[in-house]
Amino acid sequence: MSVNAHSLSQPKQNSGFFSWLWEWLSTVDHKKIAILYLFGGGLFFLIGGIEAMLIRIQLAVPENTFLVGHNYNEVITMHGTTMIFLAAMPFIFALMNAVIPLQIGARDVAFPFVNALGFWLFFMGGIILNLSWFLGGAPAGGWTAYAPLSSEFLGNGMDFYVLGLQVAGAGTLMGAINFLVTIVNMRAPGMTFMRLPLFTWTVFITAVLILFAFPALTVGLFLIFFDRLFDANFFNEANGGNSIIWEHIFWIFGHPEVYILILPAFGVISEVIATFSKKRLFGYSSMVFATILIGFLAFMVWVHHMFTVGLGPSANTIFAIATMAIAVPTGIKIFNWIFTLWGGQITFNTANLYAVGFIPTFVMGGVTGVMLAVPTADFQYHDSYFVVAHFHYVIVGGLIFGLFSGFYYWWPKMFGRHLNETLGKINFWLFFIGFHLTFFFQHFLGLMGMPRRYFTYLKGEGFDAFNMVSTIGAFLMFFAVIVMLINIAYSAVKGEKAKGDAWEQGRTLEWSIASPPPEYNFAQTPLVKGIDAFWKEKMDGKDKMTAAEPVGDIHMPSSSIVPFLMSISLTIASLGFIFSAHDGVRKPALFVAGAGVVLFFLCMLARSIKDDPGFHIHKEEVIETEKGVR
Amino acid sequence: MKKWRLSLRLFPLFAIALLLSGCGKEGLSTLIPMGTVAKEQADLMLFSLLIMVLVMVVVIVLFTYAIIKFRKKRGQEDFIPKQVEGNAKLELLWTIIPIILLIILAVPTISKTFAHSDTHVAKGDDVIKVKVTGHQYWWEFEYPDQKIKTAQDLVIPTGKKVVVELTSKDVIHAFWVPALAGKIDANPGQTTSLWLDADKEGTYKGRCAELCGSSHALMYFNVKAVSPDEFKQWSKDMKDGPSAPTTASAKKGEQIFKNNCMSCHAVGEKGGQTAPNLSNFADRENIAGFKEHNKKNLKAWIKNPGKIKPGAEMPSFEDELSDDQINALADYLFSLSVKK
Amino acid sequence: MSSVKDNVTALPLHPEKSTLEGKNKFLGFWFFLGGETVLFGTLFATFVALRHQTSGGPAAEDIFGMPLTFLSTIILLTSSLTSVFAIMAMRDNSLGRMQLWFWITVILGLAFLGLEITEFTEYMHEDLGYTTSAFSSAFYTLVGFHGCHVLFGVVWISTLMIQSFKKGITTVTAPKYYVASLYWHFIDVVWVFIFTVVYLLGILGG
Amino acid sequence: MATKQSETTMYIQKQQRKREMQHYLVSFGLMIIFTLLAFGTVMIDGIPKHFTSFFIVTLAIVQVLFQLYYFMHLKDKDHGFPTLFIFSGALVAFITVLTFVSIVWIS
Ligand code: HEA
Ligand code: HEA
Ligand code: HEC
Ligand code: CUA
Ligand SMILES: [Cu+2]
Repeated sequence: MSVNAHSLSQPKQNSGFFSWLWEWLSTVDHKKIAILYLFGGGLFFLIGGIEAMLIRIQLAVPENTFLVGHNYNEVITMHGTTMIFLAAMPFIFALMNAVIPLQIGARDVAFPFVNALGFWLFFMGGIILNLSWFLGGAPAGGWTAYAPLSSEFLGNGMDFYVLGLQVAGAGTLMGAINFLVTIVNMRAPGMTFMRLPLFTWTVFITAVLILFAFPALTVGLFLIFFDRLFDANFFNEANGGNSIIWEHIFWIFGHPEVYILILPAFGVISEVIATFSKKRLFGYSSMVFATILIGFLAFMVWVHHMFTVGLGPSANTIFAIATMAIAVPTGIKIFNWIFTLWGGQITFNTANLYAVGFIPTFVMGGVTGVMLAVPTADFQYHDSYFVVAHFHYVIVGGLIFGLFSGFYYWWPKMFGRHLNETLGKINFWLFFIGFHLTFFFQHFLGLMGMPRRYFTYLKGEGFDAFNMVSTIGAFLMFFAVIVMLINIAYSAVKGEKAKGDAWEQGRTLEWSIASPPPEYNFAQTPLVKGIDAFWKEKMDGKDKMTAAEPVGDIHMPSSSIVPFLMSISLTIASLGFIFSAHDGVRKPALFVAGAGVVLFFLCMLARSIKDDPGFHIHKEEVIETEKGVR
Repeated sequence: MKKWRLSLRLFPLFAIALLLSGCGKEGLSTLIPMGTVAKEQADLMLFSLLIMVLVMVVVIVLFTYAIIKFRKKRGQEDFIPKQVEGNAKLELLWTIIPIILLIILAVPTISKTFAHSDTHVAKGDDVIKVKVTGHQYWWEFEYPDQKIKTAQDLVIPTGKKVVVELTSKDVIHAFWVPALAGKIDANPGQTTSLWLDADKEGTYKGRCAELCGSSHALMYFNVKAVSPDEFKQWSKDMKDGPSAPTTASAKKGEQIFKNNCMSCHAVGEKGGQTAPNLSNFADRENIAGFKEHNKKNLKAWIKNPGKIKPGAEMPSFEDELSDDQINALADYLFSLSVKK
Repeated sequence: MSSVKDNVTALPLHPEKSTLEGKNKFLGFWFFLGGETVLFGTLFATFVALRHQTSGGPAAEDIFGMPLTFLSTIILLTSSLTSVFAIMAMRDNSLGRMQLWFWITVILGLAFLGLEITEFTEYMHEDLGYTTSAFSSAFYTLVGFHGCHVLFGVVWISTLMIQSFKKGITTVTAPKYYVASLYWHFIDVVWVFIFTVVYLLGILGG
Repeated sequence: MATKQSETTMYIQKQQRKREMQHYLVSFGLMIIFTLLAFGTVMIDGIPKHFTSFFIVTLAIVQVLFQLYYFMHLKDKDHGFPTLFIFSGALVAFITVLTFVSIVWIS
């Protein structure tokens, strides 16, 4: 794929499958990690999507017996958990890894080793979670895992939930710290904060939210873990525990989580719309301000998920007002996008179709969010299909549209080949229409009294027609995703080769280098002179960035298998803990768990003792590589 | 408050739109409210919907105009649009207008939220208090003032304020009667409350709205609103208990019941408290909260409750009792009426 | 960036932040501490919510003793100072002095752990087991989390010190020493709240 | 020339270190005093509980600020981001604690 710069400085490994595998298992290159995240997340997205299809098949007709009771609960739990933690989050990390270092003019991320570790932890966390299907049943407490159902009443599946998320969450946290430091410390000369591309800004704030939200989840999961495995009493009312504690902890994490998801999508939309309108982003500074404000407010509103818990009208209204306030900065963004389009020269390719489709769809989900923020009205909406409709509008119609837009937009940069536009447009329209068919009518189902997480509804409750429509819509989405898979395969074989400035109107730094970028990204660190640095240079009649340094040797980190080994050891530890819940094998299982933990720390020690000197790509090699580019 | 009442006049428009798409079934839908709380909630829902439709219209009009007017036209490929940085006035405009809209929404939000949470009412004739306990997967209703215990069917008088106090014996459940009022959670070890009333006599569907296990979806109950007089009569009858069985089969059933079922179920005062009280079983609307109320379903239930409600706490009696015995049990249970 | 050997003689004023790698480590570690703040905040919150839920078991005022807590506190505070001295020595490029102060820090840390373990075993004998009540679970979890941090710090600093014999103080190792000392201070920060909120307020019965 | 410059810097550095040392010792002394005060107030009977609680929590916060600003050098330049992030974390933690003392127990 990328030009291989190893040849001189690193001993060449035997070619063949194993060296290929080794390369991917041990890579610390952010561009390769991006691809790993993309395919890892993609795998789980397909699994989560299949689970969604199972849900829709069960609900297509009343009193269906396709998936009943506990099995249905397993499927919705795994659908929600998989989609949020194992599909959406890694997709976001895929784009972060692929784009952020390039957008800020950096050769790498701050901690390449940690970056790889983050990926492998996420991936193994996902594996742990999904192993539950084969080892005694999946978690069935909903993705919110309310105690005491999750802590006392459900079986082994919940242990997979707890440990899978714990491992994946640790990976996410590391990734966030890595990108925070990268953005603060590794910007090219002249790339001030107020010149950062908006995607980088949104990722920065997302990483901040991760940093402060995930530790709460970590604690919450530990509490459930201790309740389940060591008979602690956090949620055990008989010994003085309190199940509402879990709800608070979960949502103190959970609400910021939904903005963690949507902010990068906002960033993608900002980039794509500006690029394909051939205009700079309207109101850049207010966009930045709005992003920060959303990030701040994200921590002040979580109780809107708990209006019906009975916290009393004072708490409810305070949090209601705070929730409504988020509509204001979000609105600023919406209108700024519309006015970026305004007066532009808009190209409608697939990337931009998704971006443009995002706007009305997300607003639709956003305004139902504001409706939900009215506490006494939420007493009616809560845990009904109205909520399901709301969050799929913001998540699928917002986040997934944004991510797909980003994939179509940056695919050429990541892989050096374009995706096919015709297939892309079929994909978009199928997905767009299917999406609205699936979820629009769910608003009415909710208002008509259909609660969520119901594995069935009765004949004569009047829910039949809308549910059927919804299922049909889901099938359209299913076909849309198949088309997308075909497109990816097609592109890999026959896709049009991409130029460095793949869309010919790229504005930011990533378009100033080859597609895919060489291992070292920038032969010379660019000098940034303003917002939309590359566009600026092009307007000045140049086709390359002004360099901030002469060509020289480039220092690179060496690859390492240790991150992979570390996540394997945590997987072993997790499985040990999970099986320690079975009476017969408690002792040996705990022993395995301990061994896993020890192994993990040994890996850490090894890493600490052996400094990574890295290696250099020599000047001549760089010049040679760059020649082939244009 | 007056202001938003005024704008309610515009609602026929939206009401029509909603009607076209179907409001759902009477007695089940939040859009056909039958009690004070549900009505005010529906008003508030529609009022907020109005604001949201306004926002949507503005966004969609601007958006559609922009993407049609400014799409790339043939022959202008080299055109480079003006690189506008922003516009302070416009940006201020779309900061302030949403704030105003939200303030308009916040006012009724606050007042109604407080009003609907106000369950601290003086004891009196006009207030009925019910203690509700959620169990996996059934509802227990206790009237502390009337000293009655029942299950699955909540009987209330029309026109009176009913204060519901909730708790749970196991996991978190939520009590929801869409046509009468919004929901509130039943938390183990803690008490929450809500109030509701019903304008009209009739049966309203209630359901559990918090994931509580395998049969969360089947944790239905009924709210039967009757006239105040009827309610008084009913509560007196309930205290007297069901009339004794008369037929031979039912008497036989009573015996079987005593031997097999009393450890969990109570009839009248006597019996276990871990399962629904069956004193007025024959007067119920449904079996197990949602199945049609007939002997066939009852027998199926006794034979294998888990088949009807996955994960139900009641054991299967398929192998314990013969068909004859189950027939007798059914006769007995169908004789359990407090109606005179 | 530059090769390791150049720095043997002259060490920059802030060796922990003189290279990009060092700066990254420094900043990344502070961010990590920001996250840890939330982690402990959540644990504290849980403890505070459950502090009266003794469920028939012993309550805080029944078992906590002042002298032990006071001793632990002084030990940990002092260790914070010694790790500051270690960093000063590091900046003076004085390997021996740095090692000395860090080893003292480690020993104080071990002493603290020893006290904590005796304390816990004592409570166990007074029927405050981990599963006794919501209060006991929350107490052991919060204080135990902190204890694990101390343990980790002790191991971490020890391995660094063992390595330091071979590697000395360079722009590569300095950030590691510095970051480890930050971690140690943070442990102390958390302890200040633990002794105040858990022990003193517990004894007060507030 | 080069030596002269490094000599002056050396001198400045030395002075700085001396000052720093003073800071450390003073902060440490204060921290010990705060600790003593906290334990003392709890030991003395007859002080209203509310006051004691408020007082010792305040002492803890002040002591931690010393720890952060002097021992962990937040007062030095180049500590903008660390300061911002630590206090953001503290804010989230504070809101969490506030919630858990106020609205976790329903009636
Ligand atoms: C990407 C994810 C995402 C996003 C961005 C949002 C955004 C918002 N959400 Fe949503 N939400 C979820 C994901 C998300 N949500 C999920 C997953 C759940 C369910 C979890 C579960 O229970 O499983 C949920 C549930 C949920 C609830 C709880 C419902 C319940 O369970 O009873 C509430 C209540 O207040 C709410 C509110 C909001 C609000 C006010 C916004 C706002 O941020 C929206 C702001 C945007 C706009 C308002 C549109 C643009 C603005 C304008 C055009 C300006 C003018 C507008 C006005 C004046 C109104 N959400
Ligand atoms: C990122 C988040 C995300 C995404 C993308 C989705 C996507 C979808 N969701 Fe999801 N959903 C949630 C997050 C998400 N959901 C959450 C958090 C819940 C709450 C869970 C809970 O209650 O705890 C939920 C709950 C939920 C429910 C409610 C269940 C209930 O309450 O009973 C429903 C019902 O319709 C539903 C449907 C769908 C559908 C049809 C899609 C579609 O958009 C999916 C489209 C994708 C596909 C159709 C994939 C196609 C797959 C292939 C093409 C495979 C090909 C295979 C090979 C080649 C191997 N979801
Ligand atoms: C172990 C306890 C237990 C025993 C023994 C038991 N039941 Fe039940 N029964 C329950 C529980 C719990 C429910 C509620 C189940 C649900 O709805 O989830 C129930 C529900 C019922 C219902 C439906 C109640 C309603 O209001 O609709 C009937 C009827 C019933 N049981 C009859 C019987 C008969 C007859 C027997 C004896 C042959 C019996 N039960 C024995 C626990 C028990
Ligand atoms: Cu009870 Cu759901
Ligand atoms: Cu939310």
